[in-house]
Amino acid sequence: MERLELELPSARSAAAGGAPVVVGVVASGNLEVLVERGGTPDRCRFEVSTSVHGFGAVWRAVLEDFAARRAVAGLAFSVNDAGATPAVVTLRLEQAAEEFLGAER
Amino acid sequence: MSTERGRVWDGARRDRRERLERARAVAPERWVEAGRVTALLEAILRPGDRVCLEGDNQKQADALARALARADPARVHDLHLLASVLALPEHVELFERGIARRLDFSFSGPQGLRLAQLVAARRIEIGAIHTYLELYARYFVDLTPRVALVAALEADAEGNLYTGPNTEETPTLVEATAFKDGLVVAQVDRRVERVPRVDVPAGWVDFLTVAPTPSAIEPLFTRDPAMIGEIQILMAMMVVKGIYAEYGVRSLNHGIGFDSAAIELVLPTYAAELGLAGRICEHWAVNPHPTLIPAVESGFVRSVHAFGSELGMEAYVAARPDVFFTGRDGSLRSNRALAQTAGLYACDLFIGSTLQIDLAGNSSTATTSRITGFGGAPNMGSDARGRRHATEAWLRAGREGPPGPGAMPRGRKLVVQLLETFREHMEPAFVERLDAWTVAEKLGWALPPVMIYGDDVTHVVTEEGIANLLLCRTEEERADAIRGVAGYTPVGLSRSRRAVENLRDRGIVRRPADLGIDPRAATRDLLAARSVKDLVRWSGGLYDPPARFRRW
Amino acid sequence: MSPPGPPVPRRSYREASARRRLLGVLDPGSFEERLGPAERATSPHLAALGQPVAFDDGVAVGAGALGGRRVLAASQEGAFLGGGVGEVHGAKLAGLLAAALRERPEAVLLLLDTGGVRLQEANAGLVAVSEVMRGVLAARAEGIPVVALVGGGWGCFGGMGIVARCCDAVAMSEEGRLGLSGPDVIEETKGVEELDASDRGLVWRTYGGKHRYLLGEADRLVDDDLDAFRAAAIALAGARRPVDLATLSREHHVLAARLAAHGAAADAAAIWTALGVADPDALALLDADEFLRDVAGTRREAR
Amino acid sequence: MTLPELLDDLFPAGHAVRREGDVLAGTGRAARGEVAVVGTADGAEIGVEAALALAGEVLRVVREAPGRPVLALVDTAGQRMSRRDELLGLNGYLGHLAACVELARRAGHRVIALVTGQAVSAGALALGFVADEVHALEGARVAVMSLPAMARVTKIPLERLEALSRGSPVLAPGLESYVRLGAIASVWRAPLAAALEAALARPAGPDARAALGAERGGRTLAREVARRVGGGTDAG
Repeated sequence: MERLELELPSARSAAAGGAPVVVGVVASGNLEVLVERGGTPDRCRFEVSTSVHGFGAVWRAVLEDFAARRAVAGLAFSVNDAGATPAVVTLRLEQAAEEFLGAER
Repeated sequence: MSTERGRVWDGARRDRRERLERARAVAPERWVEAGRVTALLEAILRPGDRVCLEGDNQKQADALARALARADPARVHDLHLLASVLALPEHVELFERGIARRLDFSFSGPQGLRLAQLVAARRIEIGAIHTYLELYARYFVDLTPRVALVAALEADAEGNLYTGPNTEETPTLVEATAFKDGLVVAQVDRRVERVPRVDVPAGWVDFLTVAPTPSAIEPLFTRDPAMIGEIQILMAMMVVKGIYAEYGVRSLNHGIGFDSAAIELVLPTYAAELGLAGRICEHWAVNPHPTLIPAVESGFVRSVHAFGSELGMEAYVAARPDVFFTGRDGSLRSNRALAQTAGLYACDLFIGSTLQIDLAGNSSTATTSRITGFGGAPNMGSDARGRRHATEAWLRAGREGPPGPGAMPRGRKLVVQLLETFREHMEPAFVERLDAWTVAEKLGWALPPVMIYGDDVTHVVTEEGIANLLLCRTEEERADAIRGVAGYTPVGLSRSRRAVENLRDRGIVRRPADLGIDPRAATRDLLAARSVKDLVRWSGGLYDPPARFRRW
Repeated sequence: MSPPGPPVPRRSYREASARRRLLGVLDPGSFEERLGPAERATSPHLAALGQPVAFDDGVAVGAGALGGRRVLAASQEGAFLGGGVGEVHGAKLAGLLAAALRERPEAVLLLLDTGGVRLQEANAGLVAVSEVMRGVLAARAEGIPVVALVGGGWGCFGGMGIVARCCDAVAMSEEGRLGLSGPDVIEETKGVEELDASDRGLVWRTYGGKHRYLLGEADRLVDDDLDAFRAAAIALAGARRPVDLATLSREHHVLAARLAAHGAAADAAAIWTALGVADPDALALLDADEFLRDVAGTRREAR
Repeated sequence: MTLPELLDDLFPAGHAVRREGDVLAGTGRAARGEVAVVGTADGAEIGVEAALALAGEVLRVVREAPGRPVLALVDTAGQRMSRRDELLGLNGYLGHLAACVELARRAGHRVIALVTGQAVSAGALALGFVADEVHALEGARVAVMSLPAMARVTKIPLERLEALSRGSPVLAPGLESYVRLGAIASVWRAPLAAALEAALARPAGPDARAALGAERGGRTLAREVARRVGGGTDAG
């Protein structure tokens, strides 16, 4: 397993509080994303654990784009990955953010 | 009669008579017992002969292939084998045993690995790897077979052949051989009193044999909807909204794969919601894909002409003669040569997947370890320069493309490459240099094996969006547009954000959001059928899937 | 035989994740998870093997309401390592059943989707399955109905296949499969002649919901639909299968009769025919309602 | 140890255990009275017939000999793997067997299991591992499957599994692992009659295996996880 931890700037997320949310499953070519409160008011935190080695730069690029696109500061994303493609990673992150922030409204 | 000023004008005919004479000792009748077929082939073949061994996508002259592979290499050797699809181990055995030496073919599929090994060991000389239409064409020009070994479903006592739903290329092969004084040997599954329809007349066939086991047919064009993922559905939505609706694509061909199956399955849902029924996807050159059933049933599909059939679709096709081409007996009439022609000349769009694509849009399925060949995609995935009839889609594509000499108005075929940026195991699909170059260098070929040439490709669709290459005016723009949809592959990551934003403004790169598509809406709920059983239900119980696709 | 035209749009139970299944079966908004993913009770044994872990170790457990009744519930994620029972996963199930004895809910729901023991931590898994088995039997014996739902992609096999049959009631979809030794295991161990695992028709005729229902191994057959499973769970939550001599003697008699009647049957179709099903081949494509209408009367003999 | 030797050791005062196929049934005379004996021998593969016969024996004891303790002798190579057994619902037959054992327990019968040979996978579950207490003879072989088979199924290299199983009772097949996991309460040594007497003398309690596994360091998480899910103070 390869581990990756990142803190990235992002716009402030909509609301505070909220129960943790998990989206996706750990299955070949898929991943699970756990969203909780965490990080600082202007940054979001990512913890990735992946079964595929050597793609740190790709993860960083995917997460940077996500953090820049969505207002997710103050959130922590934990990922268990079993070889998902960037497309699937992006989709799960979006779904997770939506579910977490949507659930707060 | 035969000579004029000493020159022989009917050498092939005389040769044919000699061969038939030799055969008489082995096979006094047209019908030959299975156990005597090898002896027959030894009698009618001469070393170095060009022999066409029928091997289609579905149907294989497998009994004849086995019989030939058992021939005595001292009598039968150095044959020049012609075959569309090299699928059977026996095909490769012919070369391993020295029975055949040279090969002209189109597609090798499961034997790709052994083929590559034989080429490396110099046990096989490859003339060329063709596209289907190209190979058929050469049968009538410089590769006319001396002997054709073909497969049919049934024959009557006289020798009339019935090919059933998988006619595929039998008429083409027999035509090329029989009318140039060649010999035609046919294997059939059954000898019957009366064939339901005559696909090849008895007069064009010399010998017949009943195959010990029916010719095996694989369900190659069946895709289980259960295996379609969200990303494929997202891409399907983009294709429907950003290309089919945009251009008004009425006639088309779909390559086989889960990507295109996803498109077929969102027609009755997503496309219908967009009000596209009756406006897109009416006429198809395509095999009867089971995943097409919901689109047929919901009124999208008006006609289908097929290269070959598909296992389990027999009763469904027979019950929908207004849609499918069928014989009087009710079974599908397929014809690969004609369906390929239809796909090339009469379809506005081809869409298919690939393994690798470069920054010029050239795509290839070649890898360094196997020789797989082409099949039919290049014929349909190329602009038909001989086309003259106009349709809305064709004209619009032509208008978008760069102007030709003298600004002459002209249409273009839409050729769409549909692929995820990464394949399995995080293999990038976008590359600076195709593996095809390495293959060509290694094997000393003049041409890298390219499936679809970049200058024929009009759109590249990935989960990142659509790149419209028609609108690009320079090589750099094309490369930037392709990088723009190449995602997080090394090729994609090296893009200039500004260049891509610029292309987005011009509509050359379109993201899902630009098309009004929310990726989170791409769920399996959009599939008109989520399982094979759903397909059976759509068909009213007419579709009869093979056991391996059932969960009941 | 099948209804013409498009299939009725449904929320597939089989395609839903373990958590979605639970949320779909229980009353909306009622599920309170225990030891949820944020607690990160993951498997150290998988980590030691360098394999990906899941934050909930592949099973969600907790309390909720079902048709207004208070229940405890668990849902296995078949997509994560085949729903395999490891140390943590198994302890969550065993702990839930132990809690049932203390909390006395009106029922316990087990949404099973599992190949059985997780081989990466096989010994702990086997022991945990036996603890779950004892827990189920204890709850059942104490009058707390335990209901198993089987309709996930993995089905329910291995020791958990026995657990399912220790429950008060089982609801299945045709797509769900229930058995002990799965088709792949049998093919791998005994050879393809014994069971061709790639023959999916054979596999589903042997293990699938319709056969299990006709055999009397499943109490309800439902369509692959979340609402249908919810309705079945509500209906079965009051079902009692007491652990007493009269009940078990009767069941013993039924099982003995089954062996006597069908012990020599070559395949499922032969059993169905013997049970009085007129056209076994036609059963496959019927949806649950049609199927139940068609076989009404035949199954009583099976029980 | 042969079966007659084993029975002589367990019941020096006498026994009457008959064997039909692989299934054992009968009685033995212990110091405190008659003990019912059920079980399998010679690493039997348990199919529908054996499962039904075992359940029938347990039911008979409950019906005819109220309160009589039950000794389950476990020697099974696992469930019988066949299309026929699955077709007939072997899991249902074994579920029935387990329910019969539960019935015996509820009806006041002590149920002690003794692994005499092999205890493999699901074969061991429905009779042995649902007993009040599970013990084993020295040399008993307890496992889910062999490491090479495990390597094939999980696609984890055998060397890796072997290396990891060395320190890990969770992974390594064998009696010692199951003792540490708390699944096997103890290993019985001669005189077996004394061990049996001691077991029969202990009062039946709730399933204590998770606690035992934690004490012995074989299962470091199970008890705590179960406690956190159950909200109680123990997993029992």
